[in-house]
Amino acid sequence: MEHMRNQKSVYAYAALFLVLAFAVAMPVGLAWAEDAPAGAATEYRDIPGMGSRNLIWIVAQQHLLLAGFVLGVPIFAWVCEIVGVRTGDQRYDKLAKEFTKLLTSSYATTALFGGILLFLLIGLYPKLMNYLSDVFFPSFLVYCALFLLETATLYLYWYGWDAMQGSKKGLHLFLGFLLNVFAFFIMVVPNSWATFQASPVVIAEGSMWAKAWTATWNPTWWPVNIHRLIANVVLGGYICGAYAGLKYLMAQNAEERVHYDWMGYVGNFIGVFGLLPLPFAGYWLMREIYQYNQQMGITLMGGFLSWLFILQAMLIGILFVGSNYYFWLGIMHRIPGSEARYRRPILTMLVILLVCLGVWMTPHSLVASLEEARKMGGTHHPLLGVFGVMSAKMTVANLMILVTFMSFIMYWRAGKEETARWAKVAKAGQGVILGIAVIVVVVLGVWGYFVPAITRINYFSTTQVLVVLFVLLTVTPLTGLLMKSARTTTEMVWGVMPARAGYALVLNAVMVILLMTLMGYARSSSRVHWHVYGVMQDTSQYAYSPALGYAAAFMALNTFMFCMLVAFIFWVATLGGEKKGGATDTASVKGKGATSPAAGGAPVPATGRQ
Amino acid sequence: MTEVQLLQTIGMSVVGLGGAILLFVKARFVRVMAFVAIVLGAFSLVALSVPQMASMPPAVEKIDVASIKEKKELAAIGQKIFFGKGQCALCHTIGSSEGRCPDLKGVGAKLTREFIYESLTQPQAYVYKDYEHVGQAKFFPAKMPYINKKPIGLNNNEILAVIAFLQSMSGEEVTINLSELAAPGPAGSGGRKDL
Amino acid sequence: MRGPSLAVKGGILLAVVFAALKFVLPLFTAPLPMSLIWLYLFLATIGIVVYGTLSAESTEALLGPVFRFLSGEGIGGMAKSARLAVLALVPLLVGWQTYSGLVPSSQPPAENRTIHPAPPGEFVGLSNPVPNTPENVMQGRGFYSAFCSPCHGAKFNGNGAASDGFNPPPANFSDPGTIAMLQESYLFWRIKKGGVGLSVEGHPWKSAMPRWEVELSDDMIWKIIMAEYAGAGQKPRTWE
Amino acid sequence: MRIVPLRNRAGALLAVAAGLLWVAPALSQETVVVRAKLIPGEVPTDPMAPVWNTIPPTEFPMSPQVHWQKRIGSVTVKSVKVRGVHNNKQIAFMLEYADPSQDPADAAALEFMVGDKKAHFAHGQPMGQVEGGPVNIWYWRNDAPGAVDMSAQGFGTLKKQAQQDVQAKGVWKDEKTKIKFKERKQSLRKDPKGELVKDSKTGDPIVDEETKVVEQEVSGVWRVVFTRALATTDKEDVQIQTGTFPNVAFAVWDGKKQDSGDLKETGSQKAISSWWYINAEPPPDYSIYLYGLMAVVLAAGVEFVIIRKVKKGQPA
Repeated sequence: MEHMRNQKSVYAYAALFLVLAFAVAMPVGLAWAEDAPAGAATEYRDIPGMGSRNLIWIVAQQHLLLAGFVLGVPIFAWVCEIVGVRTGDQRYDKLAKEFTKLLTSSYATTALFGGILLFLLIGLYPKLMNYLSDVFFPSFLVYCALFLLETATLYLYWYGWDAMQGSKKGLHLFLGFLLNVFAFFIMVVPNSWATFQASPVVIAEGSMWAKAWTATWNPTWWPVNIHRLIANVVLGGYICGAYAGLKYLMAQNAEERVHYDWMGYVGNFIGVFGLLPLPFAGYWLMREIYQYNQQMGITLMGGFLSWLFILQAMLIGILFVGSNYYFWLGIMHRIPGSEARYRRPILTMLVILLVCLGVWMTPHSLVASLEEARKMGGTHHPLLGVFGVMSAKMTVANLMILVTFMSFIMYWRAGKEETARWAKVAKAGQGVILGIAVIVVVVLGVWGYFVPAITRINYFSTTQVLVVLFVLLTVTPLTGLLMKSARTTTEMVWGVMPARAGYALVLNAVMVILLMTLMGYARSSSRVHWHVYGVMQDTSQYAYSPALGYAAAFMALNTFMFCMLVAFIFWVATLGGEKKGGATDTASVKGKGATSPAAGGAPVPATGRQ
Repeated sequence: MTEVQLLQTIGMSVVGLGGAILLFVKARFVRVMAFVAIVLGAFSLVALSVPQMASMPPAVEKIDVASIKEKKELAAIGQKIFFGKGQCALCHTIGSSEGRCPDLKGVGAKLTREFIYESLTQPQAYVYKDYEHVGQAKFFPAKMPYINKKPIGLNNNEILAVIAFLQSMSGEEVTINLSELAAPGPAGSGGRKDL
Repeated sequence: MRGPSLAVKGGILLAVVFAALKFVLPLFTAPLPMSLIWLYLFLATIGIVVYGTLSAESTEALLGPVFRFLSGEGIGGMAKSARLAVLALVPLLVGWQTYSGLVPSSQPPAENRTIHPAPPGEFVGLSNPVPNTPENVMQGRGFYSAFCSPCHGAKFNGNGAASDGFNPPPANFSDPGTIAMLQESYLFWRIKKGGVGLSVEGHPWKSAMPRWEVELSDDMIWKIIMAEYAGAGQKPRTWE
Repeated sequence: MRIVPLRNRAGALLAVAAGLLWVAPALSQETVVVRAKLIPGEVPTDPMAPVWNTIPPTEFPMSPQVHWQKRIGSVTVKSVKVRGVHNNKQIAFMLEYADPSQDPADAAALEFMVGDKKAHFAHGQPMGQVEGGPVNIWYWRNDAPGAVDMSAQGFGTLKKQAQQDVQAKGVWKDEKTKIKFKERKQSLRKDPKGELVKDSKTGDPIVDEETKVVEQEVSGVWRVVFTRALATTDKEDVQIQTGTFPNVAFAVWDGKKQDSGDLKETGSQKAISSWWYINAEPPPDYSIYLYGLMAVVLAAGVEFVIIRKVKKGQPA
């Protein structure tokens, strides 16, 4: 059954995309026919009307978003599977399988977009592609090999799921591990091409492998690898959350509601989990860029892209607020009688979040009419100008991470009562750690104004990050230990969330996708008029970088297209499987679905029952 | 109507359409998509309300050897080549230990122009064995390329300009005479438009 | 019901935030631009909505009064005519908003000058070849007072005697947001090439900064840079 | 219903806030635009025409020219007040500034960008990284009748245009006026014993600076009127469209003869401003009211639908 359904769906969208690919290729073919100047090698080809760059923009963005999803999902699908094995809770195994189903169905589309992108690049930017092939040819081969391995592993992993239950589960887990290893390298290899464009190193004479190897090890390669790896988990988590949110909103019965409520919760949890360290990775990347080339750093942070980071702050801020909102809704609705107890702490956290967000979003140079600027004596406000610099931004970002983390801990603990004798001491200890962390972060933030930039960057900001990481890494296991012996006082009720929870999940996913499109534009525009920064100039008519408003319209379009695409893929994946598909993987749910028998608040390992 | 106004109109229409769907349509999926459209429309409108600025490529510069009248100008051209086409600054720094390769501060005073010329065109002919990288060793496998060959391929004039820049950066007298510069050939070897 | 409903509290909060930012803050410092006030009001609104819709009860407390007002349920007497007045006013306000959006503006288009645009590549990697000795700094101070202080001020605060008519105003070096954020090579570029050396995003057409390369030697410029950092009590940005 | 009075109180607060919002724009005085009012009939060429007194002036600060060589350290004129009117064909600007003496070499000028390309305010001198455009300069000098219509693109390229389109007239009146400007006093800081205070780190004496706005009474005011057609046939001229915001800059010379025999301000030694804006008031456009009306209808419709939904008990 499963097999049949999947084949059918593969045919369905293969056909659709063939049509689509043809439609895209047609005008390209026309353009090829149009300009082939005699003699000199063609440097660029254009697509009349739409513009070659715009087309590349759309296709590359779709490919990247799909790829991010496809590379992010196996990580937590595999983790879910392990959790399922460790705890013996079948729900996690089913969930992992449902994640993998989403993965399998988007895999082919990702590859398809990759193929279209490649053809378009070769066709539209022959000069650049020639150069890159010269440098990177061996890594193209490696990439192809990795792709074959990944595909084979994925098919084994997916189709072997049911066959490899029981004694062969170990083998299946190993397949999942391999899948992730290959996926990681599939991301790492193309990253070297893109990062080489942004931060090239000099290429000396040498063997083809030596050249590729030299170019691969460019200064921003690893920062981007790490940043993307985490971001992919975030993207995957939130998209799965949004999928669950949508399914929850469209659920026909209580069983579906219970299942998708829970799945939405797990998706949001995975997203937040990845979101917490993400700003650190971004900060590291930014620092490497600044160090590699001050000019590029200034273009990004102080130059023509500086406004982009205010938009980024807005999107991240909404994402933080949205994620917390979902946690809080969970506490209020899934744990009966919790309202009176949690209202006040939630209000405090909300106020801190919004104040931090206000500081983060206050730009260094303000949008002001000329008259306002004349009254202020320039575009810098004498008082609020202090919020505009990195020291303030780093501080509030760290505080927002801490607040979100506390939200998560609060959710984890909700409805439970610690029984361990040392619980009081542990809780006091956690409070002290958190209090000290907040004080350290704020003090360093304020002090950062009075020290040279390099001291701030190398010591203060790093210390802030380490302090926050320390909190994350001490409080989490401590709470885990506490919860192990905790008694559940109030069972969580699944499937009773209001509709706005589903919308919140969708909103979070949209924010993440928008963020990725925004930063894609940032990375591309920071190269300004270079194909390969400082080495190969873009001499086409599209050498300019468009203004933010125009770019934002494109980002919105890309995001919408991606949402529709994903919705379509997921819909195809469930075609004919409505009755047998994931929605009914709630065999363990008994009764009318009002109460869940399984895991309470704790997402990983489900304890606290009995 | 300017482009910004057009995009604003589109953004507002999308938000309006989304609002109308939320008001009149009951199908959940359509409602969620309308919600997404409203969010995206609002995002575009915000992005359109901040300062709009495109980044244009700089005006194309042409370098004409015949027009150089002072050694100072030659050094200025060398500076552009050093940080641009010559790609020297991808590895070398001037007065900072952050680079991946030898720092070139004061190199114009330490080395003769002939030695610098040889280092650029025959990079492996004489390698300083006693060169020690300051600070932590970094793993960026690269060796000095032939500057007069592909892919960088500076011509003789350009190499002389770089040497002039290195000398003037070290506070030295520029020993390149303007008469040494080859007259630009018919193919315009003196300067390239993508410099 | 305990106290005023959430909807009322929210309205009061917004009004207070607005009044504080618009009218109270200017008593102590420069007035805020409207863009920033809208931003903070927007954040406050998010806060009210998030807090107000956490649970079923709070949602009722937030939206209930609004819905009751809209539907006119249980509203009579004076309140009834007030409701009708508000309902009639809202479309008129929208109309007025549209009108004022379309009416030819008396405000010039907003300018968005990037204070620190990216320098051209050939200036990025330079470092100061002049040793930082007291004598050199002293010399630099001499050059500074001769060439720079008329605009940037004897106290390095951008408050020179000739500064009043210039827009943008001369940079204030004692502000930690200016030269302290930049490397010496950046200042070298700005002094050497002046206002006309700026790129598009620097909105160059107004900067009165002279192109000092026509008058001063590189050596003098590097000394002036050292004097500016020393005089303003700042340190250049470094990566070491 | 105990909450009713509370709601009213909040309503009152909101009303006050809204009321204040209306007042706020009226409080702003500093501006960056010369608004040329649309008037019926001929534009005045006489600086003393009564219509000028009905137009609110916009005041711009002036600085000594320091941007290029032959600088000047301080100037007589600290600010100019500018007014503008137009009648859809002709436009007139009046510069008004305090100058205690009437001298033959007293002069004033307006500068505009020409065409779509931006130009640097210093005679449209070329930029390093960007291509700029030319400028159009309207120049008036006391000892020469009328005005000179000039163009420039870079220093040393200033030239009189073949086609002269600008008229100007200046009148000096011995009337009293108040000018405001910033005055700075610098003094070495001293401790109570009267000894110099030195910086603990550098050992330099510490300088204190006091900046205050002083008001001074000056007798003698120049009023100079420039007139020109909004549009001309000359490609080197600025073309002024109503409703747009072209840039403008000002320059003023105090041509007083000093004891040494030199003029106080001449050539590049002058008082200047950087770019500001002019705006010729556009003729009224009635279609805007139609759009406003459409918005009202649309909003009322949406409101109606929402209320109906709420009444039915299914809030959107």
